[in-house]
Amino acid sequence: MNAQKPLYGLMAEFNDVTTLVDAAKRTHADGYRKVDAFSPFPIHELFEALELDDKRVSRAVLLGGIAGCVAGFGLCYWVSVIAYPLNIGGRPFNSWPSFIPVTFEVTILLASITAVLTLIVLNGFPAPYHPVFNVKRFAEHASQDGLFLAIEADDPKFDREKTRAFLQKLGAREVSDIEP
Amino acid sequence: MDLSAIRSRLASAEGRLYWRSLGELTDSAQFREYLHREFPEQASEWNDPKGRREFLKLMSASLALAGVGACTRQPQEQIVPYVRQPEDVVPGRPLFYASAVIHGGYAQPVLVESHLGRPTKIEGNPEHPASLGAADSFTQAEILNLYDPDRAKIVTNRGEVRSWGHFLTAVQSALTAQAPRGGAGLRFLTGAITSPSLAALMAEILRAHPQAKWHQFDPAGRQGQTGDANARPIYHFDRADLVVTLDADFITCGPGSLRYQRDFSTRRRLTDDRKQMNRLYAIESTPTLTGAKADHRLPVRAADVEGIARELSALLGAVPQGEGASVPRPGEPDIAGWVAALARDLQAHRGRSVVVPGDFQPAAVHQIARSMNEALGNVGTTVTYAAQVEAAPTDRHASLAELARAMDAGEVQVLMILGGNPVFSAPVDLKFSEKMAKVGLVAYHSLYVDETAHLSHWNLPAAHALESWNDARAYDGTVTLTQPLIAPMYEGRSPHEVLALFTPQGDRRGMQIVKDYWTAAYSSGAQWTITSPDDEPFANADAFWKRALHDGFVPGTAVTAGGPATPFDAPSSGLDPSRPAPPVTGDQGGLEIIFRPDPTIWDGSYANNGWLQELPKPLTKLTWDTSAWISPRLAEDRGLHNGDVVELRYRGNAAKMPVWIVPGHPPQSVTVFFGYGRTRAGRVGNADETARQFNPYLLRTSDAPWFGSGLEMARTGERYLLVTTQEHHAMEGRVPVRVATLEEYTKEPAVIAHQAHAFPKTLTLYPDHVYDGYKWGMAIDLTSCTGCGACTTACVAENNIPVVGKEQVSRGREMHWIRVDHYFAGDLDNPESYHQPVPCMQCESAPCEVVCPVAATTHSSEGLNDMVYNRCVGTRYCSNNCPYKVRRFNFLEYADWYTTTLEPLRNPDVTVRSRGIMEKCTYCVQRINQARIDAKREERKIRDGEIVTACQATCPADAIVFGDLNDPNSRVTQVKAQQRNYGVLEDLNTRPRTSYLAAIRNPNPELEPARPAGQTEQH
Amino acid sequence: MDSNTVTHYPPPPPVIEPGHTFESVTEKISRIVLGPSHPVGWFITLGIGFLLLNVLMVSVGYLLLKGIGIWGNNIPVGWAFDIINFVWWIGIGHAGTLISAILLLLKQDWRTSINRFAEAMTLFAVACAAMFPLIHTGRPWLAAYWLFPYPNTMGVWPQFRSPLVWDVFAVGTYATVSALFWYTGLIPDLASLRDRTKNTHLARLFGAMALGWRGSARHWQRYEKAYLLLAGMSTPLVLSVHTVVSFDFAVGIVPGWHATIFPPYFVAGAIYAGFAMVLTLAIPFRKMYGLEDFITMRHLENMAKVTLVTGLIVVYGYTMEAFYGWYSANQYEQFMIYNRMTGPYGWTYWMLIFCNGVVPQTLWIKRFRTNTTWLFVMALIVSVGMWLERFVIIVTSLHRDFLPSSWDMYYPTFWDFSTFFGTIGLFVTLMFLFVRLLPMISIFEMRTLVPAARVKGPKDPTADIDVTFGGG
Amino acid sequence: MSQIFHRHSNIYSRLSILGVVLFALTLAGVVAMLHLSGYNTRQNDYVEQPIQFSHAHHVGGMGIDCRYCHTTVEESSFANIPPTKTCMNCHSQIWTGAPILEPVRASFRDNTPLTWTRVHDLPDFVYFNHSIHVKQGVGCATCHGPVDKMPLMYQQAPLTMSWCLDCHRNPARYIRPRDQVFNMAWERPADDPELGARLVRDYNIGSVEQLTSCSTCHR
Repeated sequence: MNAQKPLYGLMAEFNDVTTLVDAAKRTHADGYRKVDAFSPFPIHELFEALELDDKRVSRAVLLGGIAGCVAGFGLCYWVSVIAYPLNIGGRPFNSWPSFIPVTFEVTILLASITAVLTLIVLNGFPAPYHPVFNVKRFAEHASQDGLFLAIEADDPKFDREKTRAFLQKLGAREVSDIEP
Repeated sequence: MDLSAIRSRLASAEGRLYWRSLGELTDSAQFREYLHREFPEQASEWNDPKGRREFLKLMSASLALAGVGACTRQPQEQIVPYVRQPEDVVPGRPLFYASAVIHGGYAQPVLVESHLGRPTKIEGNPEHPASLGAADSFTQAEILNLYDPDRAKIVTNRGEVRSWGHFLTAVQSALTAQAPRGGAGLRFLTGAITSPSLAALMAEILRAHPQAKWHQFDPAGRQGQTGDANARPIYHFDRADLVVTLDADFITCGPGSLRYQRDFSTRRRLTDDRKQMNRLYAIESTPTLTGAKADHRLPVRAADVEGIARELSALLGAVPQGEGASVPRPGEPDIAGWVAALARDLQAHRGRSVVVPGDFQPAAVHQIARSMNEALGNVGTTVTYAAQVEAAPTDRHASLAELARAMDAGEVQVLMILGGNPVFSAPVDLKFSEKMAKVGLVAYHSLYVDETAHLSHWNLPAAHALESWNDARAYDGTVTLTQPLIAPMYEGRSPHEVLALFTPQGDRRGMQIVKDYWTAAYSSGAQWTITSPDDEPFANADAFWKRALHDGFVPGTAVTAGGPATPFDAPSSGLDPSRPAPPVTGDQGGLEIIFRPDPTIWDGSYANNGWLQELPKPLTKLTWDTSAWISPRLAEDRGLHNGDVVELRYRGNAAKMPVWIVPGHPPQSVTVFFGYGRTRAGRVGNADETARQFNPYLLRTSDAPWFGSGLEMARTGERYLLVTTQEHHAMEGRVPVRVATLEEYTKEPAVIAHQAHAFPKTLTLYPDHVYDGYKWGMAIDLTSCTGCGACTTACVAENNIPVVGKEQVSRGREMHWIRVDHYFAGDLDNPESYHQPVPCMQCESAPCEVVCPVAATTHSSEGLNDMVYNRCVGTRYCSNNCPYKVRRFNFLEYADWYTTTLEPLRNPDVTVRSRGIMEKCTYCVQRINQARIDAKREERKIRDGEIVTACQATCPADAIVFGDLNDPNSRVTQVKAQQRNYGVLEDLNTRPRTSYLAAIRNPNPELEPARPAGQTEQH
Repeated sequence: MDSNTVTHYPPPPPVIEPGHTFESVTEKISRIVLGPSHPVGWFITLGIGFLLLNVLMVSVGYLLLKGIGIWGNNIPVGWAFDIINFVWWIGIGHAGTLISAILLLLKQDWRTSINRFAEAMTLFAVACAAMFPLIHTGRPWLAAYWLFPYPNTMGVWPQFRSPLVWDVFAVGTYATVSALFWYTGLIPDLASLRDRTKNTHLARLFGAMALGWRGSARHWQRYEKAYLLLAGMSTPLVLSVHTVVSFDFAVGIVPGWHATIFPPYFVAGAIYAGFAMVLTLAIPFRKMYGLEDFITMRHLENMAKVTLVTGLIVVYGYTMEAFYGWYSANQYEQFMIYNRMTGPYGWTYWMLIFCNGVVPQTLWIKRFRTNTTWLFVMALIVSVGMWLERFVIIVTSLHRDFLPSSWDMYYPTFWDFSTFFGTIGLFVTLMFLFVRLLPMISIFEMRTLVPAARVKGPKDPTADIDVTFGGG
Repeated sequence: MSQIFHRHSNIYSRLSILGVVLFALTLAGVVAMLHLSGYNTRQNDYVEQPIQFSHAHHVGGMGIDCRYCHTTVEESSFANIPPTKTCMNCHSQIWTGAPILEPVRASFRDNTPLTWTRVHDLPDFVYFNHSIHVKQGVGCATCHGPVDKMPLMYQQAPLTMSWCLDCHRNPARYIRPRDQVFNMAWERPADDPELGARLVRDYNIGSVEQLTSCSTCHR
């Protein structure tokens, strides 16, 4: 590589959804892996095109739910039977039917919190700074109406010139460098 | 309200329809008024500047409190030991002293609980024949009077602060001035005096000043009996199978009522082996608790009682001596039949019956009654005519009239008034206060700076009964000693000490006077024959004195046991004692007015007593106000509703009263209760501008103090809010009170059980909780309960229950842990009444506990439904879920933390609850715990009867039984074994530990043919 | 069943007026937040709301100072306005999550333009509601933490058999989850605002809140998963919350409380009240900010239909209560119903029947369904009706329960009313601040409704499904 | 505009979140510690008394029995603070001139009680009863600590509810033979592990359910 200023990757902007999806497909097919598409709203075709299917969120939520269920009932049981058993209106210490509501609520609570936390963690948030924002048009349009496709520099297949040409070929209205 | 509608509803109701107030039978009137009552009510608090300032001042504080209230560190407390500790004092354990409080001149024997020298509670003296452990509300509430911040504290003369020394000099100069005239200008005015030593002092004075006169007045005292020596009846209801009252309320009125009530209920009590009861006929005017208990009640005008009595006596062939003008008797034929049946029943019970004339009926009725008792051979068995217990008994209204005349004629220079507040309570026709102005020196000795004090020159603070020595006699003549529980908190002195100032010996201490009198009496044995209760006689006078003090009374002084009349050897008490009662003036037409002392504040002397003010009055459950009772019929005719203010005009005098419609009230009579309308009672008792007019004394005349005709009643169109603790008087088929006649019950005991559903235990999901060890429970006998309300007062005193005031009661926030519900049944004009004390039921499957989010109410190992005040956050969920609504909530800061004089009153064994906390009956858990600890320390089990709850201890009818349900031999277990035992709302499966014994009536089959079974069914 | 009323409606008019582009949508919504000027109506209403908020603070302060006694509560009526308001607010708080969650799962794309402020409404309603379980206690400064299980030196814990403890958990969970749900939905829009505002500080603020969202496909994929899961969990949650609230009564033994029908009938009531409140808010906002082409007549009509249906369920509930009363052959139940209808508080019962039973029936007629003024009025009437329903259930049942001796009346005081209206002030204030500070309609979800959001190609038939999912 | 955050802001933002969490946890911890601390429970802090009476001297040194002064401990809930008379029993004979005892003599002379500050002070809603604890074999030292080694009296136990419950839930671990109750030096015999259980049986001590019932201590 000749001494140029380092590069995070290349950013191509597209005019409409269809082209973007199509471009994404082809990029992926072409063997690029460190690819990411950007849109102001979710586009399912993109997920398929880039073969994105992260199952970790759902798994985490399941675990969270189970933990909550155990914690919830455990709390009720421990308090009413072990910690300080009291004769409440002649009911048995372990009046399990009365413990169901709390168990249920705690289950939902932990599950939901896990959902949001995993989302944030996996997305690497909070990340107010990101190289892509260095692309002026991206910063101004990605969250409004801009449709972008980015290929990162550390993709093994990445080559400044070839990749730029490749993106242009895909019908990008403009390809720009992403400063790190 | 539309009473005809009620009648039709009652008529249409099959079986016995229970109802409680007319306001409920046709709610409309009440409710329209209520619904139109404008919001916002509490805004007043906001407008009142004080409230607002307080608000701004405390706002920040309270917010801070809200933040850190719970984490603040406990402040350091001081601890102050004795310098020299009396050896019998054990800090942490109360001492009990036998003593007495005086009511209407008579002694009510008591035991006073004292914690480190401060009396905290009054209970009856179990040893004493006049109490047997019971105490009425007045007696118990005396403890609150003791600590009343409004008590008279200092000697004053014309408003200037003076000392007793000053008064003594004043007295002496007055006496020397009187000496030449033999004390002609010297007058004493007292209530009834039964205290021998006090009578002796009075006699001593009258001997020294032969011309001096002693007048007696007591607005509520019974019509003075003619002076003949052995005219005073003492009844023995425990020997009477048939009781007939002639307008007599022996259950709640009169010095003997406690013992009478106990005897009556004993004879009435049903057990599995004893299946018979006494029968009570009540011929009465104003509905009373006695009438409410009656198996047959005949409501008549007070004036007609004499006529009926004569008729009855005629049927019995009894000829009363002194046959007076025959009083016309009511024409209604059914009465004749009723009386005839009664006569037959009486004949059938010769020697086992008793006829009881009312205290407020004229002497003639008493003579007739006596003749009947003689004719029936009751004298000696069910009634004894014994010596007078009051010194120099006289007709008190006449006596006061004489004094008034003398004052008016300027014959009085020195007037010494010992209590009684005549300015407020004297009959209006005497114009007492005006005439008092003509007296040169008026000295007034009283517990309060009241209306009379205001018009007297010298105000002498009285020492409270618990601060002084005394020796009044009980209804049966037993001399009952009063010993001070605490040194006088103010400058108060006892009547003895005041009268002593007028004697030649001059200033003496109360103890000296009383003790000297009795040690002398013991040694001389002249007037009194004092015998030791045990076999071996007393070692000496001192031993006698010690023992008498310990027991609280002087043995062998009961007139029934041959004790003498109270000696009074003086030339004259000022009045010819044999002067007959003035005749009741003949029928003036119009309505009849009946005067009665108020059921809870008596003649007005208890007006400043919050406990008694808030104690619901019998039958109406009204609190904090008086009312004129009228019959539903009269209300119908005049279109009156509860709370309508009427103007009463009677013999040229007028007063206003709010009316209350009372079923069973004689149609053509109006009953007014005097005692309210105080202007200088104190912070609690002072009536506001409106309520001041509601004062029957303004109508009462000395010649007919108890009833008279010629009353005119006109509605003013005004309304007055009367607050009752019970809006609703119908059972709506829920049978909280189960009833059967003796006949029905003996024939088929299951009749009680069949009156409501029972809950099949198989229906419950959970296994029963096992209670080994103690298992506390209570049974309340509705056949015995008379609804007197003493239990409520006892509970208030024992458990530091606050007084909340009229406004809060009107919002339904009264705090009584045990309330006495009352139900009417049957005929609107002459209904049956039932009383039901309702404490916490201590349910085994308590609905309240399950819903408490913080476990502030839980079940103890002995099955108590514990209420943990310090844990309670006050969600009120438990109360919502309590089907008996026995829980009470501190909606505001009800506990008085600021009146310092009230602090010593509190029971140290019970937490004082603060704002925002739920509270309720605990079965007196403090007593249970003490007993358990004592038993453990002595390594034994708690004995049956060792734990006595406050309500049980004081119940004159002995209707409440408490004990261990796991002990097959305990009294409570055996009582609950009866087939008339039932639990209220059992069908909810709350499994109440408190159960009731059904009310069994014993009607005369001739007058009340047995209803077909099933008619008593309530659903 | 809401889905039925909607999908049986061929052919659906557009849920967004034609002619919108990504930019126009974004612009139109974000201008409300970023725009300099603001309608006068907003200032006036906020002012009133703020005034009432102060009334609330005074009322609560006075309450802490004096105690529950300043209210009309008594024995037997231990609960009154306090718990009525609690249940009323909680009920209102149900529409938001319902719209966001249940309608999402039911693929009702019309929810898109109303779910954001419906969720906000939920949060604020729950905030109002959550106050009452605390301040209705006699000693709030203790209740504030004794109701939570935390290790303490007393060794004492909450009593888990008590529905009030269930309430704490249910309402707590509901508040938390709703907040998460709401915030998650906000993230992409915050990003939009971040990149849109000219003000650097604002940009940084929004940026911080957006956590650095950049619309990456990877993120979108996880985002949708998480959002869908949240929706999936909120659905049973939202149903459970009012069920638990209904347990407060159903678990009690008071006649009129102790009924198995309560959970479903409370939930229906909650949705009913919630939609009414959404209408009450949507109609003025729509007018105020000219959002007619986002919140179209179809939205209002659909909401009207949901209101109608849930209304019918509620009426069924009333009928059943009466039927049980009669059928139970239980004297307490029978009297309870009799007393509700003819007792001193009978008028509240009949007013409630009128408000909740009669008035909504007008919605059978399209002319009423499509008349915004009527919808607005009707919604208000329904809110009143729902409040009365709780009054009837709580006060009328309590004031005459088992023993006639303890029967008594309840009269509210000034402070009862001031506290109630105070909470309305709190609600209005928060709501109006919200519409000013955050996008009241989900921008990115609106974008998915723009025709240009559809991918041309063979996959067209399923396009609208994508769109619906795009909605999530 | 383009990039509005510095490239380091990522790390800062993450740290700040971590910081908030840590802060919350620490705060909670501090509050808890404060609540348990002697400051709040008044554990181990000496209080100013009118006379610096030394239990170490009287009990440890002279070997005076607890009950000589605390006379009612066996019969009442309250273990009686001795009246001045009790002090003077001896101090009218010994240390008659000691200036430190002047307050005592003054109190006795002018019949004005001494005012002590409570060291062991339970809240008013707790109804502790000395007599039953003493009877059932709870040693003085069990709650009051080695009084015979305390020159100045201080509260050795936290006196929190859970502290009470420790014993009420498992009395066997704490009680001793009745004759050892007033013995400050008594130690649980190592060779007799069954002692506690046996005493619970012999002294017929209430069931745990009874000992932990609310009304046992609260009314």
